[in-house]
Amino acid sequence: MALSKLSNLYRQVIMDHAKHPHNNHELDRADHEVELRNPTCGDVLTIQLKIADKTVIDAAYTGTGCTISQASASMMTDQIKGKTIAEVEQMVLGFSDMVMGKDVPDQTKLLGEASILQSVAQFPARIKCATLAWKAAYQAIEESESND
Amino acid sequence: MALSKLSNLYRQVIMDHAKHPHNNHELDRADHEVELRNPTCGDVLTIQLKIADKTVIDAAYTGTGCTISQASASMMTDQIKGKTIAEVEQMVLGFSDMVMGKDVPDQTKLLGEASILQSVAQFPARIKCATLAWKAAYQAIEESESND
Amino acid sequence: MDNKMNNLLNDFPILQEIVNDEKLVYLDNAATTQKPRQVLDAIRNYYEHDNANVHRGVHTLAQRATEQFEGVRQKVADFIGANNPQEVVYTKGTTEALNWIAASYGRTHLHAGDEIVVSYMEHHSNLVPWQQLALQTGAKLKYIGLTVDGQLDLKNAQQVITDKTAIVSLCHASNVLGVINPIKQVTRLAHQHGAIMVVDGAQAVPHMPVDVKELDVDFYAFSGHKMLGPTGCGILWGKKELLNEMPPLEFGGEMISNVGLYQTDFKAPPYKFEGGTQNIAGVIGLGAAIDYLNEIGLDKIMKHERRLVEYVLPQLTAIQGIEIYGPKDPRQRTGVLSFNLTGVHPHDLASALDMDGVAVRAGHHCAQPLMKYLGVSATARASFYLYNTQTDADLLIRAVLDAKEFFLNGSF
Amino acid sequence: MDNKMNNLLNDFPILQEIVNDEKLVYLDNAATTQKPRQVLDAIRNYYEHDNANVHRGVHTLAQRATEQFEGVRQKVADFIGANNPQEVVYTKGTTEALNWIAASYGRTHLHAGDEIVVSYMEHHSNLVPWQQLALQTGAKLKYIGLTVDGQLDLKNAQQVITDKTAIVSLCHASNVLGVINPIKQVTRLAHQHGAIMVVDGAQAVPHMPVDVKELDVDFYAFSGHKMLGPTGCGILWGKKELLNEMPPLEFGGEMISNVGLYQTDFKAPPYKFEGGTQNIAGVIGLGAAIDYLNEIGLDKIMKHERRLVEYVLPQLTAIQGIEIYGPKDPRQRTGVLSFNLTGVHPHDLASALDMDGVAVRAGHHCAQPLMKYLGVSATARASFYLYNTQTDADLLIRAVLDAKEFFLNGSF
Ligand SMILES: Cc1ncc(COP(=O)(O)O)c(C=O)c1O
Ligand SMILES: Cc1ncc(COP(=O)(O)O)c(C=O)c1O
Repeated sequence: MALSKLSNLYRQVIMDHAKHPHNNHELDRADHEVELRNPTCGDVLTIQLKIADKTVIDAAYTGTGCTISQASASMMTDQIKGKTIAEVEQMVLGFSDMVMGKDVPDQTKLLGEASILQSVAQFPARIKCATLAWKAAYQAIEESESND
Repeated sequence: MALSKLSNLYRQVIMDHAKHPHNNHELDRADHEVELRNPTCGDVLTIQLKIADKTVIDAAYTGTGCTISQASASMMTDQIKGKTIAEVEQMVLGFSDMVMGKDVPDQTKLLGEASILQSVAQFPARIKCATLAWKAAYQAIEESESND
Repeated sequence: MDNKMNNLLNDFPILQEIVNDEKLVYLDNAATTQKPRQVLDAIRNYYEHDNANVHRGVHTLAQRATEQFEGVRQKVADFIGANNPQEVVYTKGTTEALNWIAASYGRTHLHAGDEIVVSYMEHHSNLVPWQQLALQTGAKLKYIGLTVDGQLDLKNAQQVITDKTAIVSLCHASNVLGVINPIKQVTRLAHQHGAIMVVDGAQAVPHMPVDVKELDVDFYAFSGHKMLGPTGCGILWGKKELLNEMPPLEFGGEMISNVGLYQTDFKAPPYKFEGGTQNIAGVIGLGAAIDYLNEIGLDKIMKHERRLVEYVLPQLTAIQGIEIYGPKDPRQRTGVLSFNLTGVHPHDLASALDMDGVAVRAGHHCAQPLMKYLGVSATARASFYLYNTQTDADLLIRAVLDAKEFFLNGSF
Repeated sequence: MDNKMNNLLNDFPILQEIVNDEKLVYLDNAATTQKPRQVLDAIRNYYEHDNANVHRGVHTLAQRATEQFEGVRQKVADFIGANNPQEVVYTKGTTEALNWIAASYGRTHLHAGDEIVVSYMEHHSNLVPWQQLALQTGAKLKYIGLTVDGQLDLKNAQQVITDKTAIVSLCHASNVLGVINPIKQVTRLAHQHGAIMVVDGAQAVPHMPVDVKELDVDFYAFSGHKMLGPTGCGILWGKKELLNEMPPLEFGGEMISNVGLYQTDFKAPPYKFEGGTQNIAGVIGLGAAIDYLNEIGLDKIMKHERRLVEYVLPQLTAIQGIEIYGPKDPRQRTGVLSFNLTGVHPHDLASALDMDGVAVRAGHHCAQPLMKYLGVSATARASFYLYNTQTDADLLIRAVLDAKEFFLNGSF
């Protein structure tokens, strides 16, 4: 039946992340914090980062949202830890391109597990859910750079 | 040719009134004066009345306008002279009905020569031109009554 | 469903659309409705035979266009029981109409210390304009609370509305709770305290007979696109005395009477509000929508929606984990059903339903304060209209059950 | 006329309309243009296959509608040479766009003593909003004069625009004189004095290539219905920095980011200006109109209109008693021709032309100050567009001669 198409979007890995999200807590002494809102659905997501030597040394998030935004935040916080600011910026742009359906070179290498969210490209109404966490991280990093 | 249809609107009598309008001057010592504007074309018409014993004893107009509005003002000022206020009010309402294409009982008796403007009903874009003078007269009379 | 209701499906070709390999089940009517052929034909006919700019023209097409455009004013007036077509102002929609009341009537009549009263169930379009008016004038914005089953709390209204109240503005029907508000009673209350009554009728006019004279309200706003009409065209109705004393907000075009170099005189209402070329084809389409609705009858439409709600509400309620917002009694509500399924985010639910061809909305429905009041971040919303059938209701229930199975048991 | 221009007559069924027993000759394009099948099909297609409210929806139709609606922003940006689709704000039309600039940018940036500069040839829509702004802020409204043949007097502009000038607002092309204004030069002048440049492009965008970046203007406004598009939809384009700092004017719906009980955050431009459900089908129709115009090419359209003017202007001038307003040189003007016939009121002339099926406009053309400047109470106006032919021009001339005969010699 028609719902079988749903499993294109809601892969098992995505469902697992949404049900048992990683890094879903507050950081103590975060350097940077950005709260973003998906104005369509009212969901709010707060991303916190610790940055040292132009490298993300810790990342976490809080907030409510749908399966896609939760899983995306969970995967993203996993993937950006230990990456340099420049690398994270690349990742955010690559992720954004990917969910918009564009080809991203070395996608799996760049995004790791988060590349499974490529399926969102077929569900354009959900792109904003998938990108929310990544946009917040991007803003947090921009903040960190302008503070330098 | 098509212009022959025009003569339905521009009857000879109408053309004559427009070319040689009656009462087209200022009254000295008018009791009531109303300036109205056809906002579509910018034409301005000023109606002046002398009223005594609830009777219009003199009427005149000034201003520029198209054939229809000039002829209408000319005929109207002819027709309302000597009529009581109540009669003029009847005439204005009758004239308005007539050019909107409605049946008006005793039309010729009520409106005299002005009943030739019945043809305007077939040219709805020109109704406002035909009624301008009559509306102004109506307002002048209302003024006179509220002053009592 | 009687015969006329049955045949009308043919008038809406979009209802045959295939979406994600399934036949479309369109249950997003509170957002916008579909348009019957009759409306689309009216628009096309206008453009193919009569299109011209209105009012200003001497030539035949301009005259035809003007007659049709002005004719709709009378139709609208009759449709909502208004006295006078001159009280009918064309706008872009409900939002623009409500904003104009706030920005024109509000700014010229409100003073610091005056109070504006709304409710917790208002759409942002009937809330943010009043917030802004309050910020600009120093007036105070106050909220009427809701009862536990999502009705307007009339007792609370009696406390909130006082002699300080200058404006009360309420929705006639809620776009989230589906509840129908007791406008007549609140209007009486408002008038007793010398306040004017503004009504957001966006969710009422399409679904039930409305009579502004009988309700005795002062302003009433609604949108064409939610009542089978085209987008970009709505109505601001107001009592003549009030429209007369309101300054216009958009200047230019036909709304003037005389323009000098430094000063301008405006026409009388409704024209003084209608600056610039209006949505002429939109107005003519709205006229055709009103004809269509009248042909069927608002009574029948209301009954039809109520029967669907009576049919679907118990089935939806019976699904374990479903919470439904708003009154439980179908007679107190329109065909708008907002709900949540425990453990499933409404966005995920709506995506799942979409895979079954069932179009519902998920989110805050432009009613964030209500979401906070209900203690949720979002809801799913199915909203029915005259062309929806019991089969649509069945498909909704089946799709919700499928989605529940998918998300909660992971089986598919 | 080349082949593409020839075939396009088939796209406009209304041009076959019979009016007063004669084939319609539509020469009222400055008021509104006719719509090709392609535009009407786009609107109908949208309603029959994709109609839904935009932005807010998860379901498939909402997504399709949103993509089309947002896609037109890019089309518009490309069409007028703008950098960024986010600088394209949907409005009801030119009038609303200009009013928003005055009421939002104007009211937050102007102070008593500042000066606003317009010209004597402005349409009321680019005049009354500035008058009102002047009255509200204590700013002073000043006028640039015209040369004897109806061009903007650039020498006078250099005197009128000073360091006190905060805003200069001019039409790109006049709806009465047909003259094309030297926007680039005036913009340079305005910027030298620290003023911003606003352009009313209602009569330019449909008729010539326009590039806002090259002109370097700050705001640019135009209407869809004057460029083959539907009524009720126009564009406000503005530089991003300026749009950013402007407060919105219509509150509610999708323009918000977060609504609290007493305070609201707005989205970024263009969304913060677009309160309430927009004219979605209108926007999609405008997109189709732009496609249609691009397919032919604005260069070709401009040349076509110029050839018609070169053809008809000498013939019209040759009629004794005809006075024509605006530049005599066809290269300085669009296809708008305003004229008067001594001894015949323009209303009477237009009625006579209508009897021959020739649709022209008569009146003040929403430009009363210009009428006074020209010393007339009204003019007749014939305005050409891409679908008009030499035959149309011949029929205009013949109809004018007929009317002259009728009114001045009384023979028929
Ligand atoms: C030069 C000019 N500016 C502004 C307008 C107003 O346009 P709209 O009526 O579409 O708002 C017009 C059209 O009437 C015009 O010709
Ligand atoms: C209750 C209510 N009020 C106002 C509106 C705003 O209507 P529109 O978007 O047509 O201006 C809506 C529709 O979204 C609504 O449901």
